[in-house]
Amino acid sequence: MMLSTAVKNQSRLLTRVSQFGVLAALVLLIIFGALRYTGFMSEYNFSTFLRYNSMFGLVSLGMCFVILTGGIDLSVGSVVALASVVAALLSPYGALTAVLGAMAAGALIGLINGLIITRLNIQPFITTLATLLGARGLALLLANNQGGVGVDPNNAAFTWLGQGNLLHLPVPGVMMIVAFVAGSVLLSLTPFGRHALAVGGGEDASKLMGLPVNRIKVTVYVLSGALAGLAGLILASQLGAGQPTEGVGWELSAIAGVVVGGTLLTGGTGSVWSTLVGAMLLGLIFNILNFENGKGVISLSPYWQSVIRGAFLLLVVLLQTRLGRRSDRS
Amino acid sequence: QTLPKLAAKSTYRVGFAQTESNNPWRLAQTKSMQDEAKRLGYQLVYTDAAGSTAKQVADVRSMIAQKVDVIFLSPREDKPLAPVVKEARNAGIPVILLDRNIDPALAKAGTDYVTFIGSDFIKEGQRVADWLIKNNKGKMNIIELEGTTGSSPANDRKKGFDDAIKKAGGFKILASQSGDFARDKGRQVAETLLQAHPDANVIYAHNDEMAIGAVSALEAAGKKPGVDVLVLSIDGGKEAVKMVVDGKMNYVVECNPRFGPEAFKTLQGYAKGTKYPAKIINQDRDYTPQTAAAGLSSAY
Amino acid sequence: MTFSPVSASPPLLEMQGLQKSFAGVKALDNASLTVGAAEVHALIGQNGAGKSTLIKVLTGAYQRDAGTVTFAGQPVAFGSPLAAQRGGIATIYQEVNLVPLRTVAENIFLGREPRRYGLLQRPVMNREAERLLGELGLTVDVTQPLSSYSTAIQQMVALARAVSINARLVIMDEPTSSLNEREVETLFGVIRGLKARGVSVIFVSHRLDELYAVCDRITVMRDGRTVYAGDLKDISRLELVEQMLGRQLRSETRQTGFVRSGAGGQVLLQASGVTHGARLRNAAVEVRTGEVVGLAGLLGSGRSELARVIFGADQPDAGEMRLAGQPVQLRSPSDAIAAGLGFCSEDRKAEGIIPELSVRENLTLALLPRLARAGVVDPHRQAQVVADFIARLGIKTSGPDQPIRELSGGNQQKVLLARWLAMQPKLLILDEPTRGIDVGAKAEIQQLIGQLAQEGLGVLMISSELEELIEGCHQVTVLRDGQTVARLEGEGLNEPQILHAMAQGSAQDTVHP
Amino acid sequence: MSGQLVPATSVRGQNGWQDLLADLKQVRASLLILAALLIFNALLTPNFLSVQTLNVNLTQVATIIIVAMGMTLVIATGGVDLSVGSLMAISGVLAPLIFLNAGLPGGVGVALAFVVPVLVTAGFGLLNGVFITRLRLQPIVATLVLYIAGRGIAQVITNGQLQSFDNPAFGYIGLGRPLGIPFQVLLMLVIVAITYWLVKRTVFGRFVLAVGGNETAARLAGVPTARVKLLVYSFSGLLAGVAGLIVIAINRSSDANQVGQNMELDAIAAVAVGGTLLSGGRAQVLGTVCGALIIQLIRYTLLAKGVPDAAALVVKAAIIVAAVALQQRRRRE
Ligand SMILES: Nc1ncnc2c1ncn2[C@@H]1O[C@H](COP(=O)(O)OP(=O)(O)OP(=O)(O)O)[C@@H](O)[C@H]1O
Ligand SMILES: Nc1ncnc2c1ncn2[C@@H]1O[C@H](COP(=O)(O)OP(=O)(O)OP(=O)(O)O)[C@@H](O)[C@H]1O
Ligand SMILES: [Mg+2]
Ligand SMILES: [Mg+2]
Repeated sequence: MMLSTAVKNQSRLLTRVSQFGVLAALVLLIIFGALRYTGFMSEYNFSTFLRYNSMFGLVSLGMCFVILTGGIDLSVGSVVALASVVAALLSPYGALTAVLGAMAAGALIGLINGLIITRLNIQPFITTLATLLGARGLALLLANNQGGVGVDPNNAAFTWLGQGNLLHLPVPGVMMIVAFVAGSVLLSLTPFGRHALAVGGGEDASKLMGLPVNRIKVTVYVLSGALAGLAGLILASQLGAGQPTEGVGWELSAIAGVVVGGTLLTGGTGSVWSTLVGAMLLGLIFNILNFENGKGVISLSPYWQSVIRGAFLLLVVLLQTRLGRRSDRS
Repeated sequence: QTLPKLAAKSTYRVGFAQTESNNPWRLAQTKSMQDEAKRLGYQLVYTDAAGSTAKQVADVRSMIAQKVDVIFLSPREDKPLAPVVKEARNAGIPVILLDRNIDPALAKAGTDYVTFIGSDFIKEGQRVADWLIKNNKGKMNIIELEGTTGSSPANDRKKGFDDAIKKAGGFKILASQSGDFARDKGRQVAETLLQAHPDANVIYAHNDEMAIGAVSALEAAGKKPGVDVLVLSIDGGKEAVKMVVDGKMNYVVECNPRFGPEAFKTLQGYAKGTKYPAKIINQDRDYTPQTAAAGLSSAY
Repeated sequence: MTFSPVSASPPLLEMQGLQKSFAGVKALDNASLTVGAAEVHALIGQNGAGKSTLIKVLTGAYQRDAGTVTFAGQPVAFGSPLAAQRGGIATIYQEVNLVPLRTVAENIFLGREPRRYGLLQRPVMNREAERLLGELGLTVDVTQPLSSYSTAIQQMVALARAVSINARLVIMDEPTSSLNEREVETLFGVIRGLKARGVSVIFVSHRLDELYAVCDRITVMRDGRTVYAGDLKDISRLELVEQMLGRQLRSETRQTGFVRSGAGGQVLLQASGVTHGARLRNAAVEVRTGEVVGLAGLLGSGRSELARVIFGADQPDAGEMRLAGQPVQLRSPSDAIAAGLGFCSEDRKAEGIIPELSVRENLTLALLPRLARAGVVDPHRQAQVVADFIARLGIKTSGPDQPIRELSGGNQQKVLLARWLAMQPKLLILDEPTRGIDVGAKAEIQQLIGQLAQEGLGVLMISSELEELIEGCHQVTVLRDGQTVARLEGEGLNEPQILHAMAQGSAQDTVHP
Repeated sequence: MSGQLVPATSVRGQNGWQDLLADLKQVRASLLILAALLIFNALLTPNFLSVQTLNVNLTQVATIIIVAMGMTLVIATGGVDLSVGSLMAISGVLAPLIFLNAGLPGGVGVALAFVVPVLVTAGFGLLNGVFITRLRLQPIVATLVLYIAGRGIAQVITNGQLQSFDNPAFGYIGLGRPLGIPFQVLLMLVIVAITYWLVKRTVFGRFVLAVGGNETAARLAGVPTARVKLLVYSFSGLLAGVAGLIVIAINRSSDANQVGQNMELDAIAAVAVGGTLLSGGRAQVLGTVCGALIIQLIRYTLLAKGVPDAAALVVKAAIIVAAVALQQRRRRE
């Protein structure tokens, strides 16, 4: 009845392979870019890439936790916008205030999500669909219907958060990496992470086994909101303005990133690191398409770009599930 | 720091960072740029930010990384693009702004970028208001169809119109709601507002698309567009100008998207060392029932 | 009604006058339960009597409508299973309630993981899990997901979890329904050990033998009420069953109700050399019309897998199958159904019922295409079939419109049986058809199977109860490690022979040509 | 065994009207909200009680309801279809290409313009189904692919250009008024009736619910689960195609960038507000109709009352949550 050791090792290996499949795809794409495009491997492009994609990384991380518990958070894009406005409005009162304010605004929407889901028993998809609208409305209200809310230009610390460098790395990139390290510790080394996975794997069972299911769920939505808030802060700092209309469709990018990372939307399994890889992979495809266009060999209209992005998503997800399934079987 | 020089060459690799391509106006602008580049034999490196300022920043940066010769930028917003404009200058790439400007407090023409070519959105709103004031038939009740909430043309066209109207006095804006610059949404909003405010006799739309939607809405409600209710719009595309000719619309201010020739002429001039003012304002026409027929063939 | 008081020492648990209704259905109606210290207490009753509900009310999974609960001398009202667990009550719920995607070790320690500085101590946890399972006679890789193991192993994991919680009361709601006899013995050992440590146990089971083997006292429930409580040694099986059913019986109902008739007619199903992954290697089985063939084997011996392959639910890697002499390839269950097969799977919850749908829709699900003309269902015929089977099988339901999830486990099983009987199949495959079904219903179902066979139906029945196999089958095929190792019939069909084949009989010397 | 029959009177599901009433009872929470909105508007919104208001609202909601019918079935199987908006754009782009094609005689062109785009989107729906059943992608991911790529395809076909036209024969689907009733409203009613009938009366309808309720069990009971899903997603694609035709007919123009924008959110919200759980196994067709009407009326009310867009979003969010919460409270009772 026990699996033989050889079989066991083989299955472990295959699980690894499936996890590293996306990583391999990422590395291959980078090599492809490096060989094909001049300026692709420049430090400038690297830091540009990180500055922009760190926001997607952070949102995907939050989304990953939510999806692990079997939920979904469609509100993140609007939360990014809301938090960026809050950060801009608070920027005259110091960088720290702005950071805390942005994250608190995100966490607050997350809390509302969590409470509606657990107390009113409304499904996450619908709840966060509603807050997607609501948070956008709030962002526009706070921004007084203007397209951008100017940041205090004299607050250098605030500007540094989005535009500065730390140890030659863009600060947003550093924030993202720190967040992912913390997220990884949280998921695999703390009981909370295990409990979140358990809730995703079987909510009723978790309840009967005595886990505080509601508290866990509320926590992951708060976490997702706070991380989206952090992304909003980066956005405001980087663009020098709060952006109430930004973030449209980010939730779908985040979901795609998580899925490409091999996490099941049904919850119960998943990995923080492959989410990072998944999110970066999707970002890279944009970068590569820009460079390809610049090369001028084949000039793609933006319309073709979305067709290609759709096809690419399909391809990666397929590869991912194929590899994953093969490892399951043995 | 000063503007980088541009060597005079027979061909250039030119970046064009478009904001979005979800409306006919933008499409016409892009096409004009592409056509002109092709005519001159230049290579156009084209990006589309799909309505996201953050993506547009990343797009411009990728152009910088690719070391294009010049960047044409249609900034989605006035503040966020300022840092990348400076980054381009520092990387030795001159930037020419199209159709929307950058906050002068953050970046200056002549030092940070070459110049701005475009129209004045506030002025456009004002021109519509001026026509209405001039053609005032007494007791004008206005429905305003706004553009996408938060976008700068929507805000400016509203500001220009509303301020002028308020100053003139005797006009009433019954309702002002967003129709998202889109025909279908504009139609639906107009249908609803006309139903709630049957006494409306003017519809001012921030662009042609919504105005055309409003004409459909008026017809569906059994009213005669252009007669029972005046329809005013901005942009001046062929379809709208045709409606002025047909009497379904009454006044359209042009906001010409054909930037190509002017933009590339400026590029070549800059390479030759010509000095440009901070703003090159397009000479936009307008179409009244009297002038529309004549202008129809040249409308974009 | 008053019941004989417990021994001198104060009771550990006392539940009085409990009420609980679901959407107007009274699940508990003045139920009571008293459990003494260091006592193994049996809780029995027919399907739907309210046993599981009583337990869930106690542990806070449901909130009671009325009644008092005293535990260890204190009045309590646990707000959640966690509170009950903290209060000293460990529970194995009826449907295995673990998290399949998490590892075995995590399932055992979920909610009380060993930690240091707030961080998980995974090695400690895994070691502890291995030790706990070892004590139950089980060596498995505890770092694998629970879902990679059989129901029986999952049941043992649940047991390990319950035992390892330092509880004063351990509740086991039908823990034995998916265990074989050896494992049941292990379980009894555990229960006795708990008792020796002064822990009380509430034990729910439909198997009377088991009750008499380990329990001290007994509480009988009927229709949400407690109808009897007392020492087990004071009550005979006959009286017990009478209490459960609420009526006088002439003699003790026989454990099985099979009517065995003469051997069957032509060969109906012939499967040979069936191979599927590592679980089935060269399995063979043959069923004739009018014959009940039993499929015996230890847990994980491949019985369910063989059934699934025959039914087309899984595709075999190799093997031949003939129906009425014709070679067939069944690519899907619908193929199998079209060929006249029916299959009642062992996992009712995951593979049987459609919880949200009504009894009516569940019962006629497979039959629907036949009840329809041009794709449109004939409601009259449908209603007729449903009414007919509710009456025939004595399904306890408030009406055909009741969602099946509201039925008790046993009644759900009856609906599923009816789903297949309504199809009038040629061959019916039943995987543990009487698991978790009360004595009365069990005998009825067994009788029904016997009768159907007499009318010409071929039946392939998987069961872990030897008695059921011996009394009810014309022939028993024994599987071991995915291989057919014996085919027993007539004189050869007896307990020692089956056990011998299950445990060690070699393929070479016992398989019949 | 004595096959005793229960007297026929206790057997439900005989009388269609009783059935309908029972269904309406199930969605009475949505009906109540709808009634409240109507009363509120009747009292406080000027000119609300008029035929034209009814026309405006029904024509505006028709496309949402049509798409939401497909969405109801998709959600009943436990899935979701994010691609509907993009599919609307595809059908909207194809139709004018066909009837504006000079090579086709007028009548044929218009006839084909009704049929071909709808078949194409049904085909794309089928493709969604294939992704889900054959490639075993989760519905959100599978339909996300066409959500992204579908609009791109529509834009590529026209190179993003808007197509304007004036074709009364084709325009009938959006502008025709037989007996004074807008044609698209009649079409919507027919589609609602068909969907309702599918769910209530046909084997297919039961199979849809069975697949959503417990797919493994359904498969073991002989339900052709893959085929059921393929059909459901094709149906959803087909209806999205129809909705796309209506939108372009009303506007006398087709804009690949705009047709069907955010339709998936409106349709899903309508289904949820109508009381269908997103986890599958249920389908409240009439509830979805109510849900769509509620959302439409909210939009109308907020616009008519001049509530600014930003505030309107917040109000809309709150009402969706409240409606779904009410709906679920009812169910639990
Ligand atoms: N969640 C629920 N909703 C509605 N009715 C329920 C629910 N749970 C139980 N019931 C009803 O309560 C009654 C008692 O069910 P319970 O599960 O306690 O029976 P049981 O004695 O454990 O039966 P079995 O031996 O079949 O497991 C049954 O009639 C059942 O239909
Ligand atoms: N070698 C194995 N490794 C992991 N899991 C196994 C192995 N063998 C069997 N199993 C698990 O045990 C389950 C039961 O096996 P199977 O159905 O073939 O035997 P069975 O005799 O019917 O056992 P049961 O009494 O549990 O139904 C399988 O579905 C599978 O999940
Ligand atoms: Mg029970
Ligand atoms: Mg089995």
